[in-house]
Amino acid sequence: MSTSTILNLPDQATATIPKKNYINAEHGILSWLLTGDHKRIAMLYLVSITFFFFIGGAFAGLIRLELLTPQPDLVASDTYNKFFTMHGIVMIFLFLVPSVPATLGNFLIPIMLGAKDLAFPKINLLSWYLYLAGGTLTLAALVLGGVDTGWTFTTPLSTHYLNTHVLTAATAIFIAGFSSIFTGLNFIVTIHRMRAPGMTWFRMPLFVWSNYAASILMVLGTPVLAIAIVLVALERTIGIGVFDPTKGGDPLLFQHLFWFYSHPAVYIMILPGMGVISEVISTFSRKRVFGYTAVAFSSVAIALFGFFVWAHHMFIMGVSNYSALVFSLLTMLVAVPSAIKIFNWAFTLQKGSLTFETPMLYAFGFMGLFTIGGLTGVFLGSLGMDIHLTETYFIVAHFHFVMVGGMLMAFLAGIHFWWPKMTGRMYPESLSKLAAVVTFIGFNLTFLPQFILGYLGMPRRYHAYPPEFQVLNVLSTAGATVLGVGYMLPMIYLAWSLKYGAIAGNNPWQATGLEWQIQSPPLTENFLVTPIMDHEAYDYEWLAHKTEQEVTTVG
Amino acid sequence: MANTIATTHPEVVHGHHAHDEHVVLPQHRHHFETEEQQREAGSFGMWLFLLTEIMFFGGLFFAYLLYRNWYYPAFAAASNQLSVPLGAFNTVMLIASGFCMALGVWAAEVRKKGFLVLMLVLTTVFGLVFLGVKGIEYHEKFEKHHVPGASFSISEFVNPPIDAKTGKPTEEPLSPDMAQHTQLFFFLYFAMTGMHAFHMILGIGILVWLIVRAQKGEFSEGYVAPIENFGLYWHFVDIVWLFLFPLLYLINRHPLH
Amino acid sequence: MAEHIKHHDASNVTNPEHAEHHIVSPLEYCYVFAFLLVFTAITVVAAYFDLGALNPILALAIASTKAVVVMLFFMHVKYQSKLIKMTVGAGFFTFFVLIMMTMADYVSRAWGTW
Amino acid sequence: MHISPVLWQFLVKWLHASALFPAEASTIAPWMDALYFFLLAMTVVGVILVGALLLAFSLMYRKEKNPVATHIEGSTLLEATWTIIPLAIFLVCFVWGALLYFRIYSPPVNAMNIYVVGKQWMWKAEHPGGQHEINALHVPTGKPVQLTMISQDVFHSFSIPDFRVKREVIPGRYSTVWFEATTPGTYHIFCTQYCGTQHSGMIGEVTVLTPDDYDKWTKESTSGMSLAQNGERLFASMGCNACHSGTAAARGPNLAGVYGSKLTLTNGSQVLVNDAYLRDAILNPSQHVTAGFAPIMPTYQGQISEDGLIDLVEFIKTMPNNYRVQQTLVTSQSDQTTPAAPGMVK
Ligand code: HEA
Ligand code: HEA
Ligand code: CUA
Ligand SMILES: [Cu+2]
Repeated sequence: MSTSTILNLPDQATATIPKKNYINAEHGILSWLLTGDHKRIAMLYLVSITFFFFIGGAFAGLIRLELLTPQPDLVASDTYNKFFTMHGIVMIFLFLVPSVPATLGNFLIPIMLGAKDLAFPKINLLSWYLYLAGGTLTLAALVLGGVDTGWTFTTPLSTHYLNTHVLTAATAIFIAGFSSIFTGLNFIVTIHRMRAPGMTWFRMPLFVWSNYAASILMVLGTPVLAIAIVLVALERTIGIGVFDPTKGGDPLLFQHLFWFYSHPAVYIMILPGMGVISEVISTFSRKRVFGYTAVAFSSVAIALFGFFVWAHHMFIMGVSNYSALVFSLLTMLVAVPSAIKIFNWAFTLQKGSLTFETPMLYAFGFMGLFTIGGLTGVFLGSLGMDIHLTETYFIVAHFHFVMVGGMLMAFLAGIHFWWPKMTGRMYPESLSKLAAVVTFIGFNLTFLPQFILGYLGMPRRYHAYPPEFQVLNVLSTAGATVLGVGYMLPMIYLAWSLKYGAIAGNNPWQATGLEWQIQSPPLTENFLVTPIMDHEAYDYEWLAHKTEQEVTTVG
Repeated sequence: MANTIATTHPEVVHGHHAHDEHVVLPQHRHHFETEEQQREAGSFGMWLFLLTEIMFFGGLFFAYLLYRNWYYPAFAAASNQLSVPLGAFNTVMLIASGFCMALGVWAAEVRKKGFLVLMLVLTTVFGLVFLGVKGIEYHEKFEKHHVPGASFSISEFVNPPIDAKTGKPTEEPLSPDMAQHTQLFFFLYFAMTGMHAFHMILGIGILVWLIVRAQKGEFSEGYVAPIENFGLYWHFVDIVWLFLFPLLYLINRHPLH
Repeated sequence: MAEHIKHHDASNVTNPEHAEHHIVSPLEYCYVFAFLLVFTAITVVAAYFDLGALNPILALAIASTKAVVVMLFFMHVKYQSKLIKMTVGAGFFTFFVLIMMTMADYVSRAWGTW
Repeated sequence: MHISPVLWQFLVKWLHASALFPAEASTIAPWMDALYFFLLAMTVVGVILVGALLLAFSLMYRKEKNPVATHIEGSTLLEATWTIIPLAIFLVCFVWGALLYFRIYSPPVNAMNIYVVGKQWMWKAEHPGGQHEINALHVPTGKPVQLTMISQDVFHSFSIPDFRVKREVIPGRYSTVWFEATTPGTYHIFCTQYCGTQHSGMIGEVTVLTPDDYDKWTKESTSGMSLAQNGERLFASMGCNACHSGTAAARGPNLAGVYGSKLTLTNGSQVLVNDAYLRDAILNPSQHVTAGFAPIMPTYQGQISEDGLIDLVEFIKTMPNNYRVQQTLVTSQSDQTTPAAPGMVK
């Protein structure tokens, strides 16, 4: 074993993928489409969200291409509007919200708890079908001619002034919303009810904690989005007037309802990613996460406070100035738990024994970029500053830093980290390191200029812009190209590794989680014997002890 | 762990031994350790689902609260168009239906099959009566042009009918701009009661299915989870109505002169 | 039911979120039923008296009482584990956050620009 | 800015020249920029801190150097440190931001008022003197300007980045923003709220003139009728003067001098009469019945455009007495040019 890696693979000459595992337990396409196995559903999700990521990415590419020049030359303005709307809807509702929970969460949570499956396997499968229905409808909206509301569906624009396929897209989001409600519900019940003997709350991996927090948000927030969408649909079809100022309705009411969901939704997006980072950082520094309880509780605190700050998206939109004050103050409070997490992760490294495999590189990327993204969120939460920055590219940069620089990096970290567990094979290490670095560089090139553009005043959702902004836009487009390459690479080499990757063995990272103590890929029922948890999470001494015993018994 | 009935559950044939220590009823899903764990998971899941329902109706309740405060006279006048006797009758119907449902749960728990079926049937009947009355009320709104939309008419609020006995209008007349806002009330009325009725229709569908299964004796052998969980749902729908009734029918009612 | 309680699973008992299954007696249900009917009558009658600002308060108070009773008995919350009680609490808490914080905006809008 | 003007000027000018920074063309801009630099410093410090921790630990504790990890449970002291310090910094951001927000959204009393109507996809500015502009706005330096804005259709947002001001333009409701321009020149106006197909075409230019040039401009571009005069014409043609005649027997309240006063309504509440109130009272009269009057006024919802409403509001605002109203009743020749009411801007 080299000193710069903890990777510990079995002897490739003799190693084989276990004969019986969840992938080959049953055969035929139907055995996948009707499966109740959380691991198979996770794989179904993985394939579908990857598909939608590239759809969303293609729109991002088209957006950046149009913005290469100040003139509106590539497409007509309503087409451009459809681009960013579809980009936002697809990326948020069909990619980022389900990304970590529905793939990694689905796969890992039961195993991490020592359970055989999620509490409701059929509902889990139903979630996926709902997701697929939502996705199909979104594609239908796209094929039929697209929508141009923006992902925020602002009324009365969306209800009275646009004649694109708003209803189709709204229905799609409504359905996809129920998919995420059911995922959240399933997780909460599983975490409360299905823990193995000895698996107390404070022995759970932090990944489970953060998914738990995100699930609470899904269950309590999403229905409000659903009702807001129903009202938009009714307003559009029969003109009921709740959001129509000419009939005495208040258009801002929609925004209250929308952001009541959509602010917590940003934490739905980031929290599971934070869980991934906890696992990765701990494993590659061979140490328990610094301040385990603080990290666990900060997840819950984010979820709780996340419900109190939604109106920071409406600071200049006509909410009362008094309530803007309150929401601004609360926004500052919600930023603190994230800071706690970042510092705890940083101090996990202290006195560790660090190695820098690909997941760790992505995790480092996450920490740096999320810090920038989060702190620029504080700009926006600061009332006076928000006046100048709102609805400019500064916001675009802020949320891409947290969502792409933060969450997408975390997702990739997680995919690489658990790839050997999910497939039984390793990804190619040097190529993946290259991809991580390319992504990081491309990302910064794309989105750092946008902060400057934003302060200069370039409004978002602009199809054409004054010529003095061109240089920075060209930089951004160039970055997006690099970024695109950075995202294509994993696609290719991960697919390659399915057949040619090195055989990983049970525990290539020598990690402590229960998921690493079983074969890769796991059996359909995960555990032959219900495990009994008798140690803390991230107990590397326990692991060393266990390995020692195994060696003695086997040898 | 005294019990050692070996399992013959079809899904666990690939012989692992985790199950051997537990009773395994046919409805026991293999991934639960015990049947009790399964039951508790089920009811907890149901409760979480009801949470989402609270938030779903919450949006509507908020819209109601807001516009009622903004357009109080319109809401009062429009609310007076609803029939309190019908509303009260329906409230009683729903409470009765909920009562039968609760007894049904009890019947399942103490394994009285006949009584269970009877109670489920009664629950359904009361529910259907409720929906029937709702239908009558909707129909009346339709006749009076109180359904929001193109055919909505405010004439009754601007020029209320004259009471033959007193010679005075039965209602305070509203000015036309305020009268327009009655439409918001009626929209919220239809949205809220409609959403509620939709939940009831779903519920009655499930009830019919449960009756068929109860008739086969599926729930009188100790496996009561479906009945219990459906009961939770049904009572939740009742609770929504317990708020809708005063909010829509009563709260704006001023004593008629 | 009674039968499987004696096969209590050790691993599950350690779970503090677990509560014994309680069967509510039909008599109790009858009391609740009567209570609900009486309160329905009260709320209808009260609506016909002009109590000023008290009218809506009373109506909502009665509705809430009825809802709580339904939850406690028909829905067995009274006999459920702490977890279920907290779940119900969380639901209403979030509901109140939605209502209160949104209403705070509308109420304070009328106070003028500053 | 008071802190070392020279250094500040140098920094800002240099940044502006390298196209990394917008011009500072209003009095509020330096205040906004000060907060911006503070937040920027916070971010830079934060990122460097996190980056330095990662880098240092990576060098010190990489596996080659530190083959065996040492177990550390955590530290309450450290937890407290990185809870309290960021919290304190964020609270500073909150207070500072809130103060700035106060400033930008509370116009000084002596500000001159310009109306802005937004609609898909253009800006219409209406000066009290009757000058109309489309996608353009002329303002003088050294004088606070308040914009009273409303949208005819969807949400728009009126933004002048070089002034660092922006405010949503809302359908059905007036919103205001103010600024005091400092440097003559032309600057961008953007619509920053997504408002449909031509959102990115809803742009314009604000031209800042010296007071003298501004005077010249107002004289050259006047349409001959002030807003109040337009309003007066509307007042007569819509028949408002029939009830609001200002006589003792009038069926509607006397409107002279009503602007800025406190009214008692039939429902007992007291309201301040401002632009928003007047507009609302025309559209939804039954909610604004002055005590002592019957709710007989019909609604004008859908009958007057937002421009018309602005004219009416401006007319009522600048009506010192009922002389003109009675004149219109007598002559019904309201469309003749009339001497401007005193107190009107130009
Ligand atoms: C994953 C998604 C995500 C996340 C996690 C966040 C996190 C945060 N966001 Fe962001 N946000 C979005 C996604 C997200 N946001 C999106 C999509 C939009 C735009 C929606 C639209 O209009 O289309 C948006 C818009 C948005 C706005 C509205 C702007 C406007 O419309 O005018 C605001 C305003 O307050 C805001 C604030 C914040 C804050 C304070 C945080 C905080 O939670 C951040 C906390 C994190 C940190 C603070 C970093 C860690 C801190 C440290 C390491 C300490 C450093 C040390 C020192 C202090 C010295 N965001
Ligand atoms: C998870 C969320 C997510 C993700 C991952 C991304 C990823 C990216 N986004 Fe996006 N973005 C949003 C969420 C996200 N975005 C949201 C919510 C909005 C707001 C929408 C609105 O205003 O309503 C937005 C808006 C938005 C804008 C502003 C548009 C505007 O306001 O006018 C821009 C502009 O640069 C942009 C760029 C990018 C880029 C370059 C990426 C890159 O990271 C993407 C890199 C990936 C690729 C490049 C894909 C690689 C694939 C290929 C290369 C295949 C190509 C195939 C074909 C061309 C057929 N995004
Ligand atoms: Cu108007 Cu954008
Ligand atoms: Cu937010």
